[in-house]
Amino acid sequence: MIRFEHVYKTLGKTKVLQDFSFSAEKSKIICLIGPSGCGKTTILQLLAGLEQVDAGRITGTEGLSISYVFQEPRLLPWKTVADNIAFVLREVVSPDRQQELIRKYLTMMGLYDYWNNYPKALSGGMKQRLALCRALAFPHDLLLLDEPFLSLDIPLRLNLVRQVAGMWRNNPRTIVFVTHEIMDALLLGHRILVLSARPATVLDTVEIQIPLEQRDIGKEPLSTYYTRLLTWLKDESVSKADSTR
Amino acid sequence: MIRFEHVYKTLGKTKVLQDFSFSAEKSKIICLIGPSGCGKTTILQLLAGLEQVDAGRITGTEGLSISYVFQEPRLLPWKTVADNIAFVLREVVSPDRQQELIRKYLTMMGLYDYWNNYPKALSGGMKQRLALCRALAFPHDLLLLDEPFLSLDIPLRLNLVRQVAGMWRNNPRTIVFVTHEIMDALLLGHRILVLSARPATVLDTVEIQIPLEQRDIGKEPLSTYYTRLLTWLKDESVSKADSTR
Amino acid sequence: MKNSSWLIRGLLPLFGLALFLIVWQVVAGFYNPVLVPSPVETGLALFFLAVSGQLWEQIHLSIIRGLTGFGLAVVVGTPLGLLIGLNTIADSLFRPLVVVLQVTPLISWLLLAMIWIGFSKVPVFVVFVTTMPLIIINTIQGAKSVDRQLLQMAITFRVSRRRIIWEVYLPQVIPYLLAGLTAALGTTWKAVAMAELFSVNRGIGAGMAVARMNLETAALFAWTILLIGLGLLTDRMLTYLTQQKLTHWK
Amino acid sequence: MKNSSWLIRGLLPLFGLALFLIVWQVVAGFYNPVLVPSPVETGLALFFLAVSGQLWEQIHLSIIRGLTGFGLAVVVGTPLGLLIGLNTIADSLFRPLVVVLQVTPLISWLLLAMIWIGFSKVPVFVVFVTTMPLIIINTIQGAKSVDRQLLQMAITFRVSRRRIIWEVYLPQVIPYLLAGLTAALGTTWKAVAMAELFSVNRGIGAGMAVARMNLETAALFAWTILLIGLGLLTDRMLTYLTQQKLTHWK
Amino acid sequence: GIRRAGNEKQPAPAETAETPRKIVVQAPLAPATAPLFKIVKDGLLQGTGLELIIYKSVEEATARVVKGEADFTILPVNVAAKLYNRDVKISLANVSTWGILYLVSVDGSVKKWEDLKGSELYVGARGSTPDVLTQYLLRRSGLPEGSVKLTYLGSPEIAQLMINGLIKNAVLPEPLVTQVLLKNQQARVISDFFADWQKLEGKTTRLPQAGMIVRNEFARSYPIAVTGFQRAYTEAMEWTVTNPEKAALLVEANLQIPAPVFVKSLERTRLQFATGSKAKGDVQIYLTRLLEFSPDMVGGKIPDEKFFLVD
Ligand SMILES: Nc1ncnc2c1ncn2[C@@H]1O[C@H](COP(=O)(O)OP(=O)(O)OP(=O)(O)O)[C@@H](O)[C@H]1O
Ligand SMILES: Nc1ncnc2c1ncn2[C@@H]1O[C@H](COP(=O)(O)OP(=O)(O)OP(=O)(O)O)[C@@H](O)[C@H]1O
Ligand SMILES: [Mg+2]
Ligand SMILES: [Mg+2]
Repeated sequence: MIRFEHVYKTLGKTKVLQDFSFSAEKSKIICLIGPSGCGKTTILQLLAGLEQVDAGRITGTEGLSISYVFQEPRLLPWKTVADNIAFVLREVVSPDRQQELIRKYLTMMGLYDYWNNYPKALSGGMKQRLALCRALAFPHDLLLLDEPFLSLDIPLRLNLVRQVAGMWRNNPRTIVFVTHEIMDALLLGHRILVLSARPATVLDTVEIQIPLEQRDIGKEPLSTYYTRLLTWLKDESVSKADSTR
Repeated sequence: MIRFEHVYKTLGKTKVLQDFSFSAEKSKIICLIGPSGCGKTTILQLLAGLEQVDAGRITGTEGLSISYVFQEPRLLPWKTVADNIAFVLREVVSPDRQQELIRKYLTMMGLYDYWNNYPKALSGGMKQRLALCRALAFPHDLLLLDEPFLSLDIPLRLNLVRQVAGMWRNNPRTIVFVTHEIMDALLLGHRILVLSARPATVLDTVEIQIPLEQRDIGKEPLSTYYTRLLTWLKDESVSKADSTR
Repeated sequence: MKNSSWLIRGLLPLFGLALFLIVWQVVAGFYNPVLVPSPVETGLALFFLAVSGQLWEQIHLSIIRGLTGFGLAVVVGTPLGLLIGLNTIADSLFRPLVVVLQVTPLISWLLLAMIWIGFSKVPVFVVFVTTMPLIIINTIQGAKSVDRQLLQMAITFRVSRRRIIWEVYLPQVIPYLLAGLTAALGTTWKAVAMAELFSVNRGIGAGMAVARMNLETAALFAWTILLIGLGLLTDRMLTYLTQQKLTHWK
Repeated sequence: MKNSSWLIRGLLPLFGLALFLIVWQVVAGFYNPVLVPSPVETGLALFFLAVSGQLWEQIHLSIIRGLTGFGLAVVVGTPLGLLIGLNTIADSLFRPLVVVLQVTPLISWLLLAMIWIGFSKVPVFVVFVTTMPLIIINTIQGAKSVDRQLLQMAITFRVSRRRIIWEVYLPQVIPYLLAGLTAALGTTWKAVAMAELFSVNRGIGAGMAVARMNLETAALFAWTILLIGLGLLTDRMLTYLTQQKLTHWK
Repeated sequence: GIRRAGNEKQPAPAETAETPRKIVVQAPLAPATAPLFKIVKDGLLQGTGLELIIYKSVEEATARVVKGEADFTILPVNVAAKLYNRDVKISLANVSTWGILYLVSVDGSVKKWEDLKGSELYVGARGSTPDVLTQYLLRRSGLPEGSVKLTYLGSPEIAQLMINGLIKNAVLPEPLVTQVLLKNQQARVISDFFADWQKLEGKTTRLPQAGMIVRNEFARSYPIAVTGFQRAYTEAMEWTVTNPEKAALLVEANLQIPAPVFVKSLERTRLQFATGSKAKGDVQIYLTRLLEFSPDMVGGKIPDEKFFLVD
């Protein structure tokens, strides 16, 4: 169980989190949805230990091996596609297993042919996929995903969503997943948190009990959740449009 | 009228475009949809003159003032939010008008409060919005948009799509718009090109005659286009899944 | 946190200094003062230089000369480095020049400098000639490391070449330029002293020449310590200035 | 395209050289050869040095000394620079040391070097001491300019500190290190000559000292030209090597 | 054999025999070094080796002296006094060079010191013997400080400028004087420092400029070797003075000073051997004058009797 307890966080002069609390059950997928700039990335950075809370506390992340898809690809430009993955595996996995993992995930993401290319030769979506490869290949207890399916075409995205769901079923672990796509959230999330604009508060918590493999977007009961989420987001949109005009 | 005539383009050792042709009517919005890595960004770079064709030719871009939202925000980290916009306006617009434009677009994108911030203090979606501000504020004949609504929440995205449509109605100019969101394409495109995987070919050209202001996604006839596009993309997904396994 | 970092920044160098002085005193014990004067003797020599009034007059001159040469090198070297870094033709033409400047030893310069510019300006010339390559080389490397994506952006939006250089190239070259300036400023004082030693009557270098002639090693050390102090001072100032003005956006 | 760039890279420097030689010849016409020898006289002096067999012996020695000092400076300076760049405590402790190395003039070093390490190694020591600060300062600046996002990534994935330094810091420090190496390698030959001039009897610098004593300015110029040649050669080699090995991913 | 500076010196093994296995001598690139080549070539020190180190700068030489790494060293007399006054255990073994400094001018109107009034005079390193002697002679010629503008520069550079007519008046040592006279027809010797000195200090006094010092411990351990070396040096010096052409060949081979220049310059270089005690009177007068002028030049005081090696 990962908990944020009354967390305060200021970045520069911006008060990003004010008395912010939520909890994520162990080995479940939790989705964060909220307006741009509300503090989603900041929450992931806090979870990863890359930022420290100003007040309050975060529990349940101690000693976890963390894998992270950052909002930017963050690839090492001086390493080839395969070496970018090997870079994080070197110390945790045997050389044979490294090759196996790299092959497996590059194939899954359709990047196998680019094994020896440098990142500069990849398109935007391909860089994003490589960052996802790296995070999935790294053995982890907690997976942080910050809009991992950016710049991908719909079929590829759905395919990858399915792959991640499959991986979770084989080996359930905690995943915190930031997205702007309601569809992705509905397909992957056990619990969906709808966040307000900054300072972020939890507007709604949607628990979806349907097993991942049985979810189908077109059909009930998932479509009711869809409507529920959309209402929130529409409301948000109103308040937002007000504040920006 | 902008035309690609039998264009060939190789980047590094990758043959990206092979005998590729299409045309974009003057003062219309053309959308490019296609799988990740198929060459969409390359097409925009060719249009902007940042890359040269290997063979074939591109006509109709001579002397045009071009505005471009790149796939990455490409902000100057040493300039504040306002100065990043002023940077491109300095030589084309009077100082007063600069201030006016900056105020207008920052307000539109909800960034007015960040006037004096440096880009490092912006979230991913905010950087994306700033890049969009810059491109819209710059007076142009041809607007190139490479996934301009990345990392934005749905209501904000829809709001911005509406704003762009409004701007086009006030002052129609040619826009080439790359996206993975069928919805955005349907709401903004006069002509939608569906591209195949690399080497890119045009699989389908969808002409939508409905005026921008009358488009409504839920209803006929737009929903028929939706189905048509989805079929293509689903097909693609099959062929893609084959090639990547 | 802030407290302990203050302690570290303040006390550690002092501790290092104390250690150094002790080691020096011990080592000096083994040698005749003509070879290695002790810190005390050096301190005394420094004191005598100061009371005799020599100190201020000479230092004053050396500082002016050093800063003039350094300033010239910055003013000429930065644009030249940018030019070489940006333009292949300029690279072919000027690159050998940079190497020539860097490799030609003082003796060879002295001859030419005497003809061209007269003796009194030799120190300025020598500083110019020794520090400029450091600035140029760093600027070249900076210009070559500029982000192509940002350049493409500026070109697309038809920003003028002049403004691209000022507003896109320069900010990215600055960290390199800083390294160059730091290196050059350090070298400046050494070069001034060297040139004065060879060619003129006054200045720190001339003081060193006299001390050397008279086997007054303590005085020689005193002058050296003055140079080091000067170097540390300007280094600190440069660091301070740049942290305040140039890299605030990081 | 490729053709014309070859022309530029090949012909322009030649053209520049020709122009330079003409100007030199004209200028030399105004002066006594003792002051400014003409290119022809210098060439002759070079020729005599070559046939007398002196040339190879001296150059050989100077090269070995130069490269030894330079090599030592690289081996010691790069890790030290990284350390200072990464660690505040190391910064407080070693930064003054760097300034001391940079500012202390040759004369003061000579004294100490002669006592500590014996005369024959003075040139190596002087090269070491003059080039190391250039490498350190550039490495520091490089380490400070490292992309924090990539660092965060490596830390999150628990990559070991050693590998972060090798695989995240170093590749980003390399452009800075290159600038440092280029500057240092240029300075190397000058420093060797300087030190030899003061302290030992063989090597290019010693040849220059003799030429100076005997007022053989043509020979002095010949030695200078050899130094410049050496500098250009090593500069080219460094450029070539780095373009091949170090920055292929750009 | 001749050892080049820059080779490491092994500490001399403690020897109990009457004669050392070898003698280490330091010498500069100067005329007084010539006889040493003769000693080496002819093996004038029967049974004892001579290791000759050519030094490039006075620091280098004094460093070796202080560290006890050289038995004999040719040095300017005032530097020897400075070392002695700084408690370095050495004595003055002999004086060999008596005046190698000259006032040279290309200005036809300059005939004597007094004519320099109001003009610029170039002198080698500030604070060195040439500088102080020049100032002394100027003063004694009725030219107070400031009436002649002194400019300091390396002696070789001064020579080069003079040859090219870029400067008019200079104080130069041999063999640079010869070089200037050979290459610039207008250049003339205006004044010989040695002669001026005699005029001022008395006909019998001489101007002792450079000599050889010996390590006290060496002199105490091997008195016979010291005497032998002094004798050999005397002979070799006489040979050098009487056979300048032959000596020049040795010098050209070892110091790379062109032979014709050396031959010519020897005419104006007074090489003459005098043991330390024989030179005592001249040295004391010389050092006294320097002391009056600038105490730092001699280390603050006139050295006592023990400075002069007893024969
Ligand atoms: N500099 C380069 N060198 C070599 N190959 C490159 C280079 N840039 C792009 N490519 C290749 O060109 C192809 C097309 O790239 P492009 O960026 O145009 O794709 P895209 O359609 O924009 O993809 P995405 O939607 O992922 O951004 C890709 O397969 C990529 O690997
Ligand atoms: N380094 C910083 N200094 C100051 N303010 C910052 C900094 N980083 C982020 N912020 C501010 O913190 C707020 C939250 O940023 P965060 O990146 O967490 O947003 P987000 O929810 O991830 O947004 P997006 O969906 O656009 O990525 C933003 O308003 C941003 O302006
Ligand atoms: Mg974010
Ligand atoms: Mg793209």
